[in-house]
Amino acid sequence: MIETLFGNLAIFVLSLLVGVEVISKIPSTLHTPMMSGSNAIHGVVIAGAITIASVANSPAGYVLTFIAGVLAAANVFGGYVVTDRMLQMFTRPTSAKPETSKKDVS
Amino acid sequence: MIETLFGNLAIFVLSLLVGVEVISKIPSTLHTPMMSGSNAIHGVVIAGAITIASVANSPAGYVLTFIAGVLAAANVFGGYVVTDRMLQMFTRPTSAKPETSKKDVS
Amino acid sequence: MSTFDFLVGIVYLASATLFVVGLHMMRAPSTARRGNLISAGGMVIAVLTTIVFATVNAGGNWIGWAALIVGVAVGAVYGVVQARTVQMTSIPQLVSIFNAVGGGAAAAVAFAEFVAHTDHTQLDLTVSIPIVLDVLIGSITFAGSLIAAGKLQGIISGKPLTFPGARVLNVLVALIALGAAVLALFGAPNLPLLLVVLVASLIFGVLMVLPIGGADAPVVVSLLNAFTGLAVAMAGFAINSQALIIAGALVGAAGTILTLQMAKAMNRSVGAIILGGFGTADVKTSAGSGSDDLTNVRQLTADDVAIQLAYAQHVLIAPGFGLAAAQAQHEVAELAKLLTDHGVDVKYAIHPVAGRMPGHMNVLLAEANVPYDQMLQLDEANAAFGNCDVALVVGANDVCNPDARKPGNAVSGMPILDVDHAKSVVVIKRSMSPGYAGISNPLFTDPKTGMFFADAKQGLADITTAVKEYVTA
Amino acid sequence: MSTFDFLVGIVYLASATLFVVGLHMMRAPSTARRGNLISAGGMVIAVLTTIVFATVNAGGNWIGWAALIVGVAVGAVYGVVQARTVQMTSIPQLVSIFNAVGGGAAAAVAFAEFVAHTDHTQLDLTVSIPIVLDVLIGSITFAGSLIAAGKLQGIISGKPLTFPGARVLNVLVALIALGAAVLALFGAPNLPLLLVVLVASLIFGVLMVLPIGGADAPVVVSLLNAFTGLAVAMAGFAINSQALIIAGALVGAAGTILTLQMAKAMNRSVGAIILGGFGTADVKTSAGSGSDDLTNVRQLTADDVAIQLAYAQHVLIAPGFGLAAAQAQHEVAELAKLLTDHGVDVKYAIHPVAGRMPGHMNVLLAEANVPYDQMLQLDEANAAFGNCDVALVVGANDVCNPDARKPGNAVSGMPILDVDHAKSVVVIKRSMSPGYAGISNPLFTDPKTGMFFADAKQGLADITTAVKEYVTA
Ligand SMILES: NC(=O)c1ccc[n+]([C@@H]2O[C@H](COP(=O)([O-])OP(=O)(O)OC[C@H]3O[C@@H](n4cnc5c(N)ncnc54)[C@H](OP(=O)(O)O)[C@@H]3O)[C@@H](O)[C@H]2O)c1
Ligand SMILES: NC(=O)c1ccc[n+]([C@@H]2O[C@H](COP(=O)([O-])OP(=O)(O)OC[C@H]3O[C@@H](n4cnc5c(N)ncnc54)[C@H](OP(=O)(O)O)[C@@H]3O)[C@@H](O)[C@H]2O)c1
Repeated sequence: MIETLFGNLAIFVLSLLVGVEVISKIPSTLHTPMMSGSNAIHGVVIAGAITIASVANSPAGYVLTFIAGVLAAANVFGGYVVTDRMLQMFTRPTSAKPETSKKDVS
Repeated sequence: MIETLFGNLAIFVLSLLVGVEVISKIPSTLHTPMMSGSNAIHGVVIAGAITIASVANSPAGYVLTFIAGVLAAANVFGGYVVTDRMLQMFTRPTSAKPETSKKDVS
Repeated sequence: MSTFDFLVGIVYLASATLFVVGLHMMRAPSTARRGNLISAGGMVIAVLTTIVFATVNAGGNWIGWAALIVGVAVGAVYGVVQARTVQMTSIPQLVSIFNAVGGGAAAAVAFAEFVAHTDHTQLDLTVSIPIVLDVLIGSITFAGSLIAAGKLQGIISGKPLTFPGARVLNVLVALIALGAAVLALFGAPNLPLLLVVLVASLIFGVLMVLPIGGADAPVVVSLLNAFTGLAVAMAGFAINSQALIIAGALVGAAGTILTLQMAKAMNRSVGAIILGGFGTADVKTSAGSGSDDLTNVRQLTADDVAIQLAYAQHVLIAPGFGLAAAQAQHEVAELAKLLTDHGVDVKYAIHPVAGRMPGHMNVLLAEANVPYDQMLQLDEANAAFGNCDVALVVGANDVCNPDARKPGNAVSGMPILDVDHAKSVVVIKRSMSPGYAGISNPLFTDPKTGMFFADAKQGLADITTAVKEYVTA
Repeated sequence: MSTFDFLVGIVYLASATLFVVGLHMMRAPSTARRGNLISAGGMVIAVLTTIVFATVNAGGNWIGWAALIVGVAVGAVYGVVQARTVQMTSIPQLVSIFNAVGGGAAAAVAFAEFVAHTDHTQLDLTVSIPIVLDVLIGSITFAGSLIAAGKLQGIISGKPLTFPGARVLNVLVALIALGAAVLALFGAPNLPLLLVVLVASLIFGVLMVLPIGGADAPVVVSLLNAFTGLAVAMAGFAINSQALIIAGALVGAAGTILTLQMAKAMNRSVGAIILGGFGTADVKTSAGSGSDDLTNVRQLTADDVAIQLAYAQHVLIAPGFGLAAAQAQHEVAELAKLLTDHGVDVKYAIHPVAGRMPGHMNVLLAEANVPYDQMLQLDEANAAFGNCDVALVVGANDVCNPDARKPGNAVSGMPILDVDHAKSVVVIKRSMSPGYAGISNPLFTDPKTGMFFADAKQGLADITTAVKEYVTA
């Protein structure tokens, strides 16, 4: 029990650190798609909906499963699709000069 | 047992991700101190030396403890001191104009 | 933990790695789309693994699965349809809605977990704490994000809605939510108590966002996005799912950093935003007021502007909220294209908070097929203004207000576009009325500035027509 | 896991967070020093916690503790004395030595853990795999880093040392190490087998680094730094210490990225470096050869250079390996200061791999009290050369070779300093001999270039004297 808790806490803390580091200094050009893209990632809560579906055995459980399913699915499907739609519009430069390395990800 | 292993593996993988993200795009100005500073961090192996000291109960164990102690201490003490010595030399700009935000950490 | 659990955990780690790689790639326009797809790949893996895991460990029955499948189908269709059909100008509200549902889902998962344990005499704190926190945060973010979306959409007034005693009510509701939350941690699982937490949190979410100015809503959306991440992580603790913990914490931290960056670009503190906007500018800008002082203002016609542009070598276009409000992104791109074909060097100078959502202007221009190397960020643009013959300001105001360089006003210290460094300036807006910050702009009365009073969409179309005539003549 | 273990784990997480924050702050010169101190704070916490933990769980006796204390005292004194007294020009070899001892310590820890289990009939794979990997990697990095340090120090020849059959021997040793490693995983703990792994890995480490050119050594040091990180992480798995796992993985990943960035700045692949350098330039540069073709070369005297510098408005100094080799950092700073006081705008243009270790030139200049805002990075410098009256190249060669822009030679594609964009160029070096890449440099015969043949230290001192006379005259 306590071992599980420690593992989960360690995972939580380290994931926070990853989150902080992965975002530092993104270009403002991509603020909106970035927000939408990270929004889509928390759609992983659909995995939680699946888990509660698998153990639901009361009317309240079924209703909550249904609600969680609707909401989580809207988040995850909508989130990825709208992010992709935005990003696909960012067309590559048409001019000859190649993108400067400054703009590139390391 | 397997729970411990999973916890440790998760910690390992996430720490790798943190390591990758924290370094991406450091200015070349600081490549040498950065290398020296990360070098000092793996001096944490001195904690390992402490652990084996606490369980050593054979001549081989004592010898290995001694060796690990010497080597780890040289790494950790020397590493931090030399990094600090280098970094302290990076004097702040003397001119009036303030450091541009570009050079700053986000 | 069985070997099977172990393997599931490893796969979750793999999918988390894909999330991180995806987010990392979203830093640059050239790799961003692939990054989003990689992140989606991580999601597919996580979901499939969870299905296998849940099937193996199932303790429920087919009704639960049926409820899930129907729910997911409904949600997926709604999400995809919205995502496919939304106008680019409405992206902020849609992001906010997707964020709301995420928070709601997290709260529902925690609630279900609680319900499943009502037969226990006592819940372990390692389970009850995350459950209660999840219900609390998830409900706040659900209600708050919906209100923010309503404000962005204009359904709910963008004005900071307050009433006497609002703050007292606010504190009261918060205390009820927190008190019930603490009580719910101990003793036997008490469903009514958790319901109190739920309802009070929902009310608190509404009360928290209502007094925030509509123009501040995007920052609030970003903050609530981070909250949802935390709620999802809490759900992960409650049901012991590493996938939820990792992804939730990732988004929680990333969202927080993003929020701070946005707020910094607007020269505000997050605290100040939560405590209420500094103005109700969106309302003021709804129409030009008649009391404008037009002395010192040089007015231009579409023809004037067209000739000036056609003769220029370097033109920088600074779009602002007005361009987004008028949905004039296609018109501006058309004008730019025409000028480029005519040999003029045209680029866009995009302020991080031009418009009503950070980065939104870039999305709008991208929609109008403007390549991203023509969109200069603040630094690049300011380096280019000195060498620029005509700076064309379209529906922007605060982001190019030179008074920001002086202390003591609402935009003091905000980094601005140095439009006034250009050789000449043309401003397209409908009147002399102020922008979001509600203050006047000396740029408009600068001798080298010409004002073209028009709606952005119509005005740009007129200029394009005039340039065409001029070029073919 | 007891509550005590849990608390220890939490403290380890806190110290890991400090490591990350520290590394993060090392990104900018203004916060780097504080970052290193924060990281050291994390280290203190981790060590103290481990001491408490080990005391509580102790299974050993006072001899072990005594051995530790004596060992640590010896190591600490050695490390601190070296760190305090090392000349800045010798930093690369010292970093390499500190890296070697880290790898050695990790191997020793794993070995001790193995020895402590020799009474077991069978080791669990979750323990034996990390132990064996740790011994393998730790020994390679121990031996390899010492050889690299020797090369950097000049004790071991910088020439790629090879002999007939070297590669065969290499492969053979690697196979022995791997074979013994695999065997050591199964059955009862077998000490001789692990000794074979140890010795074979040590030999492999030597053989791996010996054939690498001395100038490539810094990249190898960086790579071995990453290896040590991994070895430490493995030690963490072996003794179940989260502190070691987190810090080791952090350094392993960070070191790998740093290595890739360095290699990229040198336009080489890490693979190519490990398989042997492309030349033995360090030897060639040891003295000017007599066969130089001096037609087309405009030679200058110290007075010529002094007058040119004193009349200039903007001067950029491009230091290279020769400046480091001559230890002329103080002389160059003195000259720059003199010129600055005389009203000349002087900055340094620093190529990422100028010299023999990335970033080393910055450390040398920092030692000579050059403020870091005067050290321009590649991009900034190249933006400034166009407006520069005199570019003063001191002991640099490859990093400003314009042939890098052409295909088909040893420096093709390497990003370079655009020294040739300056209005005039002065080069201080001892002869026409080539640099590390071993190719000639058309910059030296460019009509706008003047060559001042001298040792960097002496030449700069002569110029300073001449400028002083000129200024006071
Ligand atoms: N981007 C964000 O994330 C964000 C979030 C919150 C707040 N803000 C704030 O919003 C402001 C953004 O600056 P901004 O310069 O983009 O906008 P602004 O300062 O709000 O000014 C917009 C201007 O556009 C004009 N306009 C409105 N509708 C128009 C139409 N249909 N056609 C032509 N012109 C029209 C208005 O003048 P007329 O009425 O005379 O036409 C107004 O002066 C900043 O103060 C920023 O801090 C931004
Ligand atoms: N920094 C790194 O991490 C690193 C690592 C590995 C390889 N490298 C490689 O090393 C090269 C570095 O370029 P670089 O331009 O700095 O150096 P370089 O190309 O090696 O040239 C150095 C020049 O300095 C001159 N020199 C040597 N001793 C001198 C002294 N005492 N006084 C005055 N001049 C002296 C030499 O010419 P004379 O003999 O005529 O005086 C030589 O041509 C690049 O090819 C890079 O890829 C760098």
